Amino acid sequence: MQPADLEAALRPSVGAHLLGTEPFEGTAGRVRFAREGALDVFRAVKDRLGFRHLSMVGGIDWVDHREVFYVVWSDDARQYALLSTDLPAADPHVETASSVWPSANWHERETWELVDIQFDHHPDLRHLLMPDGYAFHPLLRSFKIHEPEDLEVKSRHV
Amino acid sequence: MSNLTLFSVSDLLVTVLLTAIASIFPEPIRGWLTNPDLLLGLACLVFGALLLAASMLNTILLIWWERKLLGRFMDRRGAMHVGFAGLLQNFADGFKLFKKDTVQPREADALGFYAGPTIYMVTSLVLFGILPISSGWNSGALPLTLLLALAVFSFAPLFIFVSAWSSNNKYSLMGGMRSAAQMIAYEVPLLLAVVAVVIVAGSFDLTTIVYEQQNYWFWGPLFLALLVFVAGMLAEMERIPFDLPEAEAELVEGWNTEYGGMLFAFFMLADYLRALVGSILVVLLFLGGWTLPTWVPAAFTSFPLAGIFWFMVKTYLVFGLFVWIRASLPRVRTDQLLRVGWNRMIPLSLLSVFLAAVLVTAKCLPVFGCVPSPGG
Amino acid sequence: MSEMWINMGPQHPMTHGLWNLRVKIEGELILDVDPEMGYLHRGIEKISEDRHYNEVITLMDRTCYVAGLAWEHLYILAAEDALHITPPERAEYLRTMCDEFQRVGSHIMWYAAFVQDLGLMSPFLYGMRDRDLVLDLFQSYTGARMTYEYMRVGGVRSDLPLGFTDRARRVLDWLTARFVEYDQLCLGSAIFRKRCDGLGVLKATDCVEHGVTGPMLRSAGMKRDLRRDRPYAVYDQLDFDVAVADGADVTARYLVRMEELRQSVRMLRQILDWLDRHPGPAMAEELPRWLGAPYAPVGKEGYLLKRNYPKGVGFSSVEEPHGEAQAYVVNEGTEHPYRVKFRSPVFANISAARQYLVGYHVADIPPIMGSVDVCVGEVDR
Amino acid sequence: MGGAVEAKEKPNENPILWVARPMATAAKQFAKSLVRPSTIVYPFERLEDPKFRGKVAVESGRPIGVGEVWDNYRGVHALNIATCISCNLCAFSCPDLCIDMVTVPGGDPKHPKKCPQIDYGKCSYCGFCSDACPEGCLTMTTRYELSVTKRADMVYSPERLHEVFRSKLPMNPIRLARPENEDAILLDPPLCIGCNACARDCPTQCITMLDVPKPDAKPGEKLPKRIWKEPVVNDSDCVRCGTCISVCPKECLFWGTRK
Repeated sequence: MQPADLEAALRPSVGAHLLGTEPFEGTAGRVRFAREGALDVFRAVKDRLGFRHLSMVGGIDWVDHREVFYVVWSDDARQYALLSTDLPAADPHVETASSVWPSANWHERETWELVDIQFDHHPDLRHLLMPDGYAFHPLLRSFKIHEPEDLEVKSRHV
Repeated sequence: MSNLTLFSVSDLLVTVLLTAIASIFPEPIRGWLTNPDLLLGLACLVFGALLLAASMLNTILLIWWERKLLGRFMDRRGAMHVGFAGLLQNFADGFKLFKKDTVQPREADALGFYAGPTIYMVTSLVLFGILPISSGWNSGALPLTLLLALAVFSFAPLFIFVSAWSSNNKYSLMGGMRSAAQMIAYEVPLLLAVVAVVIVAGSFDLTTIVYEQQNYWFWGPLFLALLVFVAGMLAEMERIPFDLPEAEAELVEGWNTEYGGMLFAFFMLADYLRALVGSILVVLLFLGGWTLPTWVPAAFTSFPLAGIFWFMVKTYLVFGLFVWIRASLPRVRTDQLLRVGWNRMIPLSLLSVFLAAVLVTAKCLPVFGCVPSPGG
Repeated sequence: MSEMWINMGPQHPMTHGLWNLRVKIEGELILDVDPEMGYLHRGIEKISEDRHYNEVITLMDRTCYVAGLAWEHLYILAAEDALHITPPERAEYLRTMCDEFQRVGSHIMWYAAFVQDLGLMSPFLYGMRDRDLVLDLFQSYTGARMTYEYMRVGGVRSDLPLGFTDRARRVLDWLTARFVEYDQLCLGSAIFRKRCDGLGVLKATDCVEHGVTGPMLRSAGMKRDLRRDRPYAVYDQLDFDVAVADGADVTARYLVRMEELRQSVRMLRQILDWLDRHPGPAMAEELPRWLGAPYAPVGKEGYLLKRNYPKGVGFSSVEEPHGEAQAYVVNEGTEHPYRVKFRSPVFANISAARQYLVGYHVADIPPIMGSVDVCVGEVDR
Repeated sequence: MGGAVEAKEKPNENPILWVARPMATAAKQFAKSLVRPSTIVYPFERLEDPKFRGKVAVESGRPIGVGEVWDNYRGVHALNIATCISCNLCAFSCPDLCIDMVTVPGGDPKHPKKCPQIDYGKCSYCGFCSDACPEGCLTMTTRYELSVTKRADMVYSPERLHEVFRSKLPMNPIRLARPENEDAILLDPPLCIGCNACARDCPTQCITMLDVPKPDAKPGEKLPKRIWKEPVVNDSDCVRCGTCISVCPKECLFWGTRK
């Protein structure tokens, strides 16, 4: 499957929300879409293109905006495909994929708590790796790791 | 030999000692000290102390035996550093447990929490006083020792359940529930298997049962009963594959999750005491007790304490079988265990009772190459 | 007993690591489960953003402590993709060998932990004993038993020592004989079969829905194995079969893993033969020059920025012993990766816990979770 | 490439005999380990002892141990203070920041000799430091016993590391090969102020300050008053430690390809 195939299959059902496809090494291609059409894209990718298996959801903080990427796999084509959408940093909302692929549930929980991306209509948006009530989003670029020297524990033995 | 029993030994000991002490004192005191009632009471105490020491030593030796055997089954060595071949390792472990704090959970019921392990331990120790280890071990005056032993043996689930419930822990409670269910389920086939033995031996007295086996051991004619009895014993002793009440992987430690220190040591010791009693019962009921087959040369049976020696050898071998089972089988699930208990074990044990009755009424016992003793 | 929640973990013999399985039970029946993760979260993805490309490798060994080399391979593939580097063929073979030895080690470790959950102590020790031989092999060529730090961007750290392939073959012979014993102890035991048959069933469609991969998916009859479907390294040059079973239960997972062990041994023999016949460099000769001194101070700007190094995004996916792992590495032209994202197969497998646990008994949790092969290090990262 | 194989149990592994087969297997193992269990009684028996290895291999039939390449093990470091050039590369390469460069006697007062001090409380034994060491003076040995009673004892000073070196333990021979065409230190001449800091601190003394023709001064630009000198790097001696780059006050040195 080539990026052009992805485009041809998605364009009719997604329309203007499909921002384009580009080649991506090792996969069928990367589909860029606008977040308004997220659900249409997910449904089309799953049902029309046969990418039934959602492997990974991840977020990237590009400081001025944020990106969510989805990795999906098709057993028929034996190929991966990447879907990605850009979100404004001020309002990082996107529709959840867990209604289409149930496996997105935990991946989106993780992405929400680490990269601060809100998934609308997510069934269970709780903290996963961080303790409940943790106020920070560690994978944002603004989150700095302490230098180890600052964290040095003074032992009573020394 | 046969008139020298453990009780007569302790009686003799007390009499000699007290007489020696009394000889120092003037008459009225000497009279009080040599009072036969006092002598008898003290003799009972010494008898109990000797029994306690013997049972404890044997239990600890049994744990060592299991550790070494299990070690070899698992391609390792077992305890080997404390004492010769690790013989003292268990004393070291016991001492460590003794030193530890006993932590009582906040909402636990103190009475049940402490009484549970204590009574469990005590009932297990009482068992040891009942069982004849050799012809001269105890007075053997009771006609229903077998029934008494099994009755005391079946006290345990109640007190396990008491201690489990009072420790206020969900895992303990589940373990206690399982323990009670399992022990009750296996009590019945166990008793029925014993009934088969009683039918053949014609007595509830363990000493008599052993003497009945002087010419032929019961494991041959009563093989089915032996199988049921061993399976039931495994369940009663809560050993793999029937150790669900303390199934580590799912219930942490089952009913003794909340116990530590000496209370845990009580449970542990009592478990092994019961394992020892279980092995002893197998030997007594099916493997001829302290007797050896008649074709064994007399040199093997005539040395001093030969009865006790052969009895212990058999007991440890039977326990070795339990260890072998533990080393090679996974544990079963609760419902499977209960289903096997009620649906398989009870019919099998009934069948064994029936077979025993047939054997006795049809006088088939000589088929197994043995001649019934005149008393049977 | 009425309904109640019990916490299985984070300190519980079933968990094999730090995580908590909250179970809602009625009597012994499971009504609902809710896995709680995060007890072992070390922020590996965040720490990686402050490390050189090669230094991230030290973190990969700590990601999954029973499959360190597989994770190294995963990361290296993505990093080389992002940095536009091609390793020499011998390095690819060495990495594949690492992967397969790691699979053998991991599956044996799985076997040991799994049977121990069932109360079988001796096979646990047999498993640990036999895995030790694999660790000995790792030690002889990587220098460590668990934290290997063997692969580097552009190749591997060192070539094999003398006599390695012969010893490896002896170990494989020994292990092949042991696999028979494993089967006798488990499949040959009626109690084991009673405990495991028809337990924790997860059908292939549910597996795909919930992202479950690896031996769990193949035990449901689905022939998906990235080594065959999307070959990486040199898997397309090896002759092997994909192990599948159709029970979708715990026994089927056991069968699949045992068959994978045999297939791994088969592959390893081919790889060892190839390595014997084809000496060569184990490190790329045309390495970008900055990798020669990757640790020295570089001044205010990044090394790569100063050299106008091309940016790139790397994506890799490998069939790890637990399932399909993926890495996504963004290279923004500095000597640190801009973003590293890992997909752990166990993460997805645990997230579907409700699907294969509800309706069974409390006593079934250890064998079912054992058959999932949980490695918390890679779930929490 | 093969197809798929159905994983099925072999007929002889069916539980027809109920529990007899696993018990037989366990008994077989029992008989085997009566001769010699696979356990290695660690403090008394050691895998690195080749005589013992042979004994175990014969008795238990296992292809045990790592054979003659035990030396590859990455254990405690050994430091040869005499050949250490204080280049700092080990400290730079350490992902755990467990290496500090501390002063050791032997240097001249102006440029004290600094050698690595390793905190084994943090060390992860990754071997990056010994890979980076250009002189081969910091290597890893097979020593793996480090238990101490105080946390301070986990810190190995250069002298202690040198003791390890002198104990003649087998040294890890594995070293990551350095690429032939490494980057070299280049100079951005207009920025250089000729301060001599790089040449002073260069651990291998491969930088010499040479007189160069005075560059064309732009009108109004203030020039240093001393004689104009510029660093010249001898690439064959350079170990690429980057010390010169880090001490350069004007950031006029950088990595690049020598034309």
